[in-house]
Amino acid sequence: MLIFEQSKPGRKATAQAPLNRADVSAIPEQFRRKQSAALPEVSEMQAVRHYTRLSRKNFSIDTQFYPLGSCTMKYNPRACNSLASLPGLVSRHPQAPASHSQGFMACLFELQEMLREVTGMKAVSLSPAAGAQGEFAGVAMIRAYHDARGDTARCEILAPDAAHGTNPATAVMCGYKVREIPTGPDGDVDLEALKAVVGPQTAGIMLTNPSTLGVFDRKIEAIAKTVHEAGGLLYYDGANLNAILGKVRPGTMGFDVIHMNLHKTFSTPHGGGGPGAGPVGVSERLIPYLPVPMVAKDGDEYQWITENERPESIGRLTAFAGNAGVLLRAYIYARMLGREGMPRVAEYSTLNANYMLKQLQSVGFQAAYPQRRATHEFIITLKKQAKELGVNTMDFAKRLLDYGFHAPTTYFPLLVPECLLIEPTETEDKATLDDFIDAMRSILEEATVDPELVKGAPYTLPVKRLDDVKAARELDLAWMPVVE
Amino acid sequence: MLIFEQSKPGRKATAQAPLNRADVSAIPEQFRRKQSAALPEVSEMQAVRHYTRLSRKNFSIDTQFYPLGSCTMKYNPRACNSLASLPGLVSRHPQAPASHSQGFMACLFELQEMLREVTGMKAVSLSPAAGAQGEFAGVAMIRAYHDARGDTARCEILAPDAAHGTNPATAVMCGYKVREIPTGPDGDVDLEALKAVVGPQTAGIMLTNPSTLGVFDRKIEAIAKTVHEAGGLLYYDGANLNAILGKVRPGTMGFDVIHMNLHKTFSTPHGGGGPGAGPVGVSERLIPYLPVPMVAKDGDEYQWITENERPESIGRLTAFAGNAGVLLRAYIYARMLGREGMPRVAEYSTLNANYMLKQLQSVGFQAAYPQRRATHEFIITLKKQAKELGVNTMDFAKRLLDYGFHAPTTYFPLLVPECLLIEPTETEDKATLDDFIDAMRSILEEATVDPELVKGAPYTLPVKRLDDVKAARELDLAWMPVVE
Amino acid sequence: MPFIPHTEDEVQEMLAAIGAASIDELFDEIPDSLKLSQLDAIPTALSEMEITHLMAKRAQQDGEPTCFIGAGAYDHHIPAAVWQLTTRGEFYTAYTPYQAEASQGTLQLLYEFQSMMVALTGMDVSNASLYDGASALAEAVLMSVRANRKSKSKRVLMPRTVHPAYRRVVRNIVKNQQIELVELPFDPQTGVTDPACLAQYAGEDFAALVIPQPNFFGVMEDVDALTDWAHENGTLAIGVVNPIALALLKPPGLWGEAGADICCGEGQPLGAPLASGGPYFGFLCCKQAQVRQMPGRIIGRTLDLDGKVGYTLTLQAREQHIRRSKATSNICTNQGLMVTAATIHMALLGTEGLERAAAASYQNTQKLVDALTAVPGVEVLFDQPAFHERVLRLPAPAKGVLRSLAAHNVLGGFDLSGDYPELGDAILVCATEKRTDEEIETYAQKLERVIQLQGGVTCGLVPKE
Amino acid sequence: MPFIPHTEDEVQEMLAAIGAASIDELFDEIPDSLKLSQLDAIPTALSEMEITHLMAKRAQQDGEPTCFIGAGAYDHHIPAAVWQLTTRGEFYTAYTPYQAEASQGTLQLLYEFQSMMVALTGMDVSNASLYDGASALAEAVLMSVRANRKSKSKRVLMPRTVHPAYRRVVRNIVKNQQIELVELPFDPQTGVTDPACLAQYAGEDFAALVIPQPNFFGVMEDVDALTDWAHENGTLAIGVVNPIALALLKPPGLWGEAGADICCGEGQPLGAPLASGGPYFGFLCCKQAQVRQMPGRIIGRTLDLDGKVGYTLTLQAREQHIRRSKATSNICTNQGLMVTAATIHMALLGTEGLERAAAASYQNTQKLVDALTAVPGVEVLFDQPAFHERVLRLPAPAKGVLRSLAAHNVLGGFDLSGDYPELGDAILVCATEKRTDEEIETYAQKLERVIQLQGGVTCGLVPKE
Ligand SMILES: Cc1ncc(COP(=O)(O)O)c(C=O)c1O
Ligand SMILES: Cc1ncc(COP(=O)(O)O)c(C=O)c1O
Repeated sequence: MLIFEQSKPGRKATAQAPLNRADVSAIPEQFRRKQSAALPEVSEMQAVRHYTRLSRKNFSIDTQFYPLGSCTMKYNPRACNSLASLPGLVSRHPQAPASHSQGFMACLFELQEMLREVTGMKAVSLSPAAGAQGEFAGVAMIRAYHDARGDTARCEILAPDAAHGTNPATAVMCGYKVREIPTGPDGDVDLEALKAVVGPQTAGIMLTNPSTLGVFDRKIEAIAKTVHEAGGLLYYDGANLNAILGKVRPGTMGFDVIHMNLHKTFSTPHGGGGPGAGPVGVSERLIPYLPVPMVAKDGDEYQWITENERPESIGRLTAFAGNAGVLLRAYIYARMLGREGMPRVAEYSTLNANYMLKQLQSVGFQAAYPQRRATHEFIITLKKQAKELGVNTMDFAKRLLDYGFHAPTTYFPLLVPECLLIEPTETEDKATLDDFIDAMRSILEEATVDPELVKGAPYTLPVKRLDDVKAARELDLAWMPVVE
Repeated sequence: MLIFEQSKPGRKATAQAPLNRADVSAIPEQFRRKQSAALPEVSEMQAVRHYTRLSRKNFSIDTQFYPLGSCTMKYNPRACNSLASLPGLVSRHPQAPASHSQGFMACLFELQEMLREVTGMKAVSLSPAAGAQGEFAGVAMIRAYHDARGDTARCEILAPDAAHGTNPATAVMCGYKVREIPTGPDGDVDLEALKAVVGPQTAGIMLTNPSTLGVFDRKIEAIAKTVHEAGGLLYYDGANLNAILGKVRPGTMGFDVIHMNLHKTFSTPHGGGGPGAGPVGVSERLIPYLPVPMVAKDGDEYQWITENERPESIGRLTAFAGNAGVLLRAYIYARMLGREGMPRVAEYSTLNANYMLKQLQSVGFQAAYPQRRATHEFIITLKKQAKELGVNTMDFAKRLLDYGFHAPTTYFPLLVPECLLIEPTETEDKATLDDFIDAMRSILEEATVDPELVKGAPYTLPVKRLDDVKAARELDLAWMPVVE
Repeated sequence: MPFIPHTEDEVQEMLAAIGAASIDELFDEIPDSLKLSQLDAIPTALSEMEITHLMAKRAQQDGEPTCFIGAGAYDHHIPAAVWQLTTRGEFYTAYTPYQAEASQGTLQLLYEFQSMMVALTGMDVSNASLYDGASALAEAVLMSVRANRKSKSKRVLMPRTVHPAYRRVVRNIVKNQQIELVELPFDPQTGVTDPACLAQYAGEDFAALVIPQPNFFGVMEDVDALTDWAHENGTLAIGVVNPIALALLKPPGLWGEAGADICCGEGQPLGAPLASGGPYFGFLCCKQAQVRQMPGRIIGRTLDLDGKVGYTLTLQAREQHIRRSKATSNICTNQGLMVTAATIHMALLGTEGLERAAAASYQNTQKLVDALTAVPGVEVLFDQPAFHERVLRLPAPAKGVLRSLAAHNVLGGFDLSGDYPELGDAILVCATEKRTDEEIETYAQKLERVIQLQGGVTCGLVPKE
Repeated sequence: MPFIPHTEDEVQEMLAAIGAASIDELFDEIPDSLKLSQLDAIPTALSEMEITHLMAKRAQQDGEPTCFIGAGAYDHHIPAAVWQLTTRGEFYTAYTPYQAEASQGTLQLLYEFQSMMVALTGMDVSNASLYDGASALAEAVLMSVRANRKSKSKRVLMPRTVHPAYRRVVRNIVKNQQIELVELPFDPQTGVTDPACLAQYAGEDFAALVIPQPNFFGVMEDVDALTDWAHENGTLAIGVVNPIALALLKPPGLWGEAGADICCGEGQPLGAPLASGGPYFGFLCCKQAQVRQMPGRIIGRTLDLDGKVGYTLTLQAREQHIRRSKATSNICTNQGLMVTAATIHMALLGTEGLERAAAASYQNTQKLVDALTAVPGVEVLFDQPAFHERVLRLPAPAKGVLRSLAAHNVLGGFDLSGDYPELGDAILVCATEKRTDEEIETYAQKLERVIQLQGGVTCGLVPKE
């Protein structure tokens, strides 16, 4: 039932707003609304009960294993939430003067420094609001760099075919054309194909490493050399940073600019879709173009760096300082990890992924790249099952829900047919991985014995499989009051 | 699965405690434990996931209608929780000096005053930790009063047969014998029977009004007169105060002492069993005996009243000031109700109960006292169904769970056979009451057509009906590590 | 090891299963030359207790000054239930609802959110959020360029009464696609965009006209005339609105003859704390005709195999994960949790409550203006109908006055001298329903004192008009 | 109407169904003479926003002084997850689990709690909580009188080293049943109950001997000898213990030859904030032999109709709602939510974590004592093995010193002069793992200054020994 369907006009069961209604008749009628907005009118308890019940219809990390590849669904420490929500922090107005912001700014500054160190970049700006906005900032900086040098013929951004959709979409938003680079059979970028297309029109390349195929591109130094020699810059999509945190630095690999997804690697909550934070780090030559605001330290005092201090900056991308509350959560998490904790993130997420890969292979699943090490994630392909049993990846995914597991990422990257991209993260224990492997084994058995069972899944959730086609054809995007 | 079963020795996956272990070898061995306590060793995420999942196996006000008679399961406003949990309040040590406690003490003082006003008593002490401890305080004050007058022959406490179990249990804890007074056919106390037993041995009588039968005893003034004339005092069990809040005052009815259940009438959460708070209010003559501590106001300053200021007090019943955090929640709630809100509590809880009673009668249920108004709660008896269909009250209760409603109170009061005591509270809306009535109607139909269905309920909960007999016979009260 | 559950025994078992001798061996495909040895600049780990201590100190350090700044972020009362529910693990730690059947909680909530925004704005559809108000406006501009079939232009009319930071963000985001923003001046007397000044552009080709309501100065634009002008000139009308104000003001869907085509704004006033500027969320609504040009997630109601109602992500063919370089936007992660809070916030307030919060903010700002203009030399600029912000001109340098007030723990307003030097020592002040009479009184007293002192020092520099 | 959902239309429908003309009519069985018209002394309603403002002011008013008081309530670190989970509606707003099938969450949690307390205390069974430590001791005393079949006496031996407030509470609760508490003195040199002083009672009939560990002075009693003495004399041994200390100290179940018979204590250190003294919770554990004399709820593990494991309230025949006047106690509502917090707290800390918290508290108190005794004239009384509290004697009136320290926002300790005048100007100090070196240093510096000043004023009044 929708909250609207519990509404009764005339219900005034609230202590939430001011108790009395102030007179607004001085606002001329031409500006006023004639009919009240039809928001639901429910009691506080109705709202609490409704949204409490709704929440229970979700899978989440706090309730289920959620091995969604490329998404790093690790445990979100509760302290990050409560400490970022201290009254003194949530009450700070974004325009409060620096004199009343030193505590907050200290956290941002230290986070900038920690991210700088762990990525090996020369400077960091925290302001982008999510990964995709970090990408935008990065590509915009690449553009600003070339423009500043008068190097305006560079109109192309390269990206591997395995790239996440945000990469090409971002390049286009920055006014570039996108050219896809194929992946070799071993999962690494096809270096020869790359060499064939770089040139004076190349503004840069967008890469993840480890890639979205769950392997570490061993030829990364050669790729960097190739692109750099052609005058292009290297963009690092940091969505997979969890795999190498504290082990390898994008700066060392030769990248010029990187975004991080703090909502992945630094464990800020995904919140059913966001918010995130997508700080960017850059090599020396891109420093002038970093988005603002940033925080600088002068003696004991923290100061804002804005458009005024950085005239060449690509500017600000949100009205204030980005998703400050997410940054605080990431800061708290980073301090709890500390220098000893960071490499452990990479180590144990990699251990978990390699263990799962091996065990899934041993119960009958095909790895997409069986000859490779898994990084923090890996791909299995159900091509064989789809062909022989008529049970496809989506069927496996839906059936996993019945077993109490969130499905891995399905059908991404696009180049691997019938794929599941599986990322366990370091915060899951062996027993949970074993339970998941058991479930996969058991579904494989079901698919063999009774394929219809799997194809009809899920059965135990609030709804059965939903009709997406109907959703897109007969658009129903908002509840409308029934006119009587 | 128990949390213990997820434990692995050697797991140290915590950021919770100090990171290093201090040396304690200076404590002589004779005092030290040789083997560590076998607490579970789990990661923070395992604990969070385990207890999040466990919570989802509960019915609660936030998820279900919970019409448990005598328990006043009303909405617990969320502001009461967050405001009572402000850092400045949760960090106050109970022994902090009054100089650092004026804010806290102001709340307690004002709560004392509000409770005084709404009950019509002369003074209030907030310190008892729950209803039963309030009862203890009340009866102990009655004893102290008689003792102080040298009136030591009074060895009996009277209580109606409908009384809650805590009433006789309390009287015994205070060294009294208990004598039961029968209830008349109309649900009021049998006044003649009362008159027959009061006498010089009567220390007092413990009453609820409205009683646990869901009716208001119309002869309360005569009862008071009878007991007072015999030299006894009147104790008011305030568990049902919700029914008359702001409408009638126990003080006006002639009671000498009263406890309130703030976790009922003042909407502090029940927390799966507690905590509560059971403040007591008294008439003039019992003031010297009130339990300590209390708060007094002198000019602008708040001061503690302790054993020192009140040498005749029955003393303190907990180490500090009772369940302070519960008192704060009740204070916040009382301020949000205000003087206009308090009578509405009685009015709308009574409206809801009378409506439900009428509708349940109209779908075929028998009221225990059909000639009477319901108060905030009422009783139906399933005597007929038990006899004719073999489906008893417990079966109805369990089947209600399948319909998504918590069951009303069953088999209490003991004197009404096969009874359900139903208390909707004022915070439920009509649609919910109608849904519950529908469910009852539907179960009645099921009981007629297919009694086994109802007798086998529940079917949709984490477990089916549990074997209580086995639980009591083969005691299993703690998990024990499996010795290998 | 914080957050890592492995015991030493388990690690050995797992390595044995993998057939590796050590965890290090799992990294053997990475060239040694790339491997990192130290993280010297990162401090050692803190326990939860230690970081708690540190953060408590940091939080206290910034004080909790009384806030009379608005300028895009508003200090409204947030019911306690909002965040207690929003931070339930099931909302807080879920991902984007890709597996619809396992995400009906978030999906139904988002559908309710979309419905509420439609009710509030009078538009046909709403998306499920963008990053913030400023970036939402940038997306609205990009969308208008795609959507306006009548226009071949990449030019958009942007009044100077739009929040200056929004204008910057829009420019930073759209300029790489060669979209040009043409600035519209405001009337120095009224502080609003004079529809008459549009006359010079009649007949030219613009993709869209941006219309803020209320505008950055708190003042009401003649939205009906502006919308109609746009439509008469083949231009789309993009409203930028404050959702609390919408409880009282005419919804964009009803502006002029045909209503705005797109509207967007900052969702923060609906349940997000000030929190240093984020996370907030941008909302974006449009007419049915434009829905396929919308950026961001959209949730649709549909049926399951049994014909039961359910909710799912829909129109995904607009999005980057399907459409890649042809997507309507690159946005992926949005501001879901803030929308969760906003939805619960609106449900708790209801129509009535939101109206009362808006009316009280309106009234408090009137009180504030009355109290402050009673201070000698302080005057209101743009004495027009306004919502809950006002421009005041001070008889002393705004920067200095604000700094002195801050030293007294009063954040007195937003200094306009940077963005609008032509207004002199002007500040933008705001009082939501949370500001008490006592706080307003205190501000007025402190302002009087500060001006006396500052006026003494600087007298003559800022000639009183 | 706050919290009341009824619309006027619904009220009319409902009244019509009832057949009443007005809500007032529903109260027609109440004699008019009793009806109330006004509640003048109660203020009018506040909105949530207003009460939020008020409570924020009240909370700030009391400051947040640095706390070196223990004396029964301890400032330990509570992991953030504890209360975020405990306040989930399903735990927070459920009742006592009367309908077991609909309360498996709470019931399983309570079973886990009982198991943890058994692990910690070394006893056989635990109940599911009592009000607090003091009232738990009172219940333990009542229980011992019922349970001790060998004894006909209603006399209980109570050392003066038991928390003075506990002793008062026990007396207040048990005296109405004519139970007599016989006080045992402590050795003025060591601060512990000298087992030798029990000799005079040998052969007498006592129901129980109470044994605190550590005792109120923080010092360790010779629990083995005391327990054995009790058993040799047909007396039950009741331990009163600190649950954090139990991470390091010998559990009551292993005291002496046979272990204590009952043990109880204050559960606050396991996850309850100081919060002005409550809600906390009392725990009570015993040997299997005594289980039927236990007060309070007990949860048992059993099976359902399908043979699946489940949890339920058991041994209810001890309780007031079944047994009425013959119940083991009148307790009904207990402290369930605090037990929820404690269970999660213990699960989050684990064996290791609890040991580290205990060890750090021990160490910090040593540091504190070292720092404070470096102040001239300050000395430790009872230089015995102790846990995380210590008695110090000051060279100036304790009351005045503590008052001056409080003025500097340091709560310096608990003044012992009221309860133990024979100790002179003695205070009880405590430093949990939360107190930092800096805080300890600050205390020492302030103490030195305060004593200099106070010593000057009062010199001669308190001759330094
Ligand atoms: C590989 C990759 N790149 C980029 C992104 C985009 O990041 P965000 O969702 O934070 O915008 C994602 C997120 O899903 C991703 O997995
Ligand atoms: C009528 C009645 N009296 C007394 C009590 C005891 O109150 P408490 O549970 O707060 O101890 C109750 C609670 O269930 C009750 O319903």
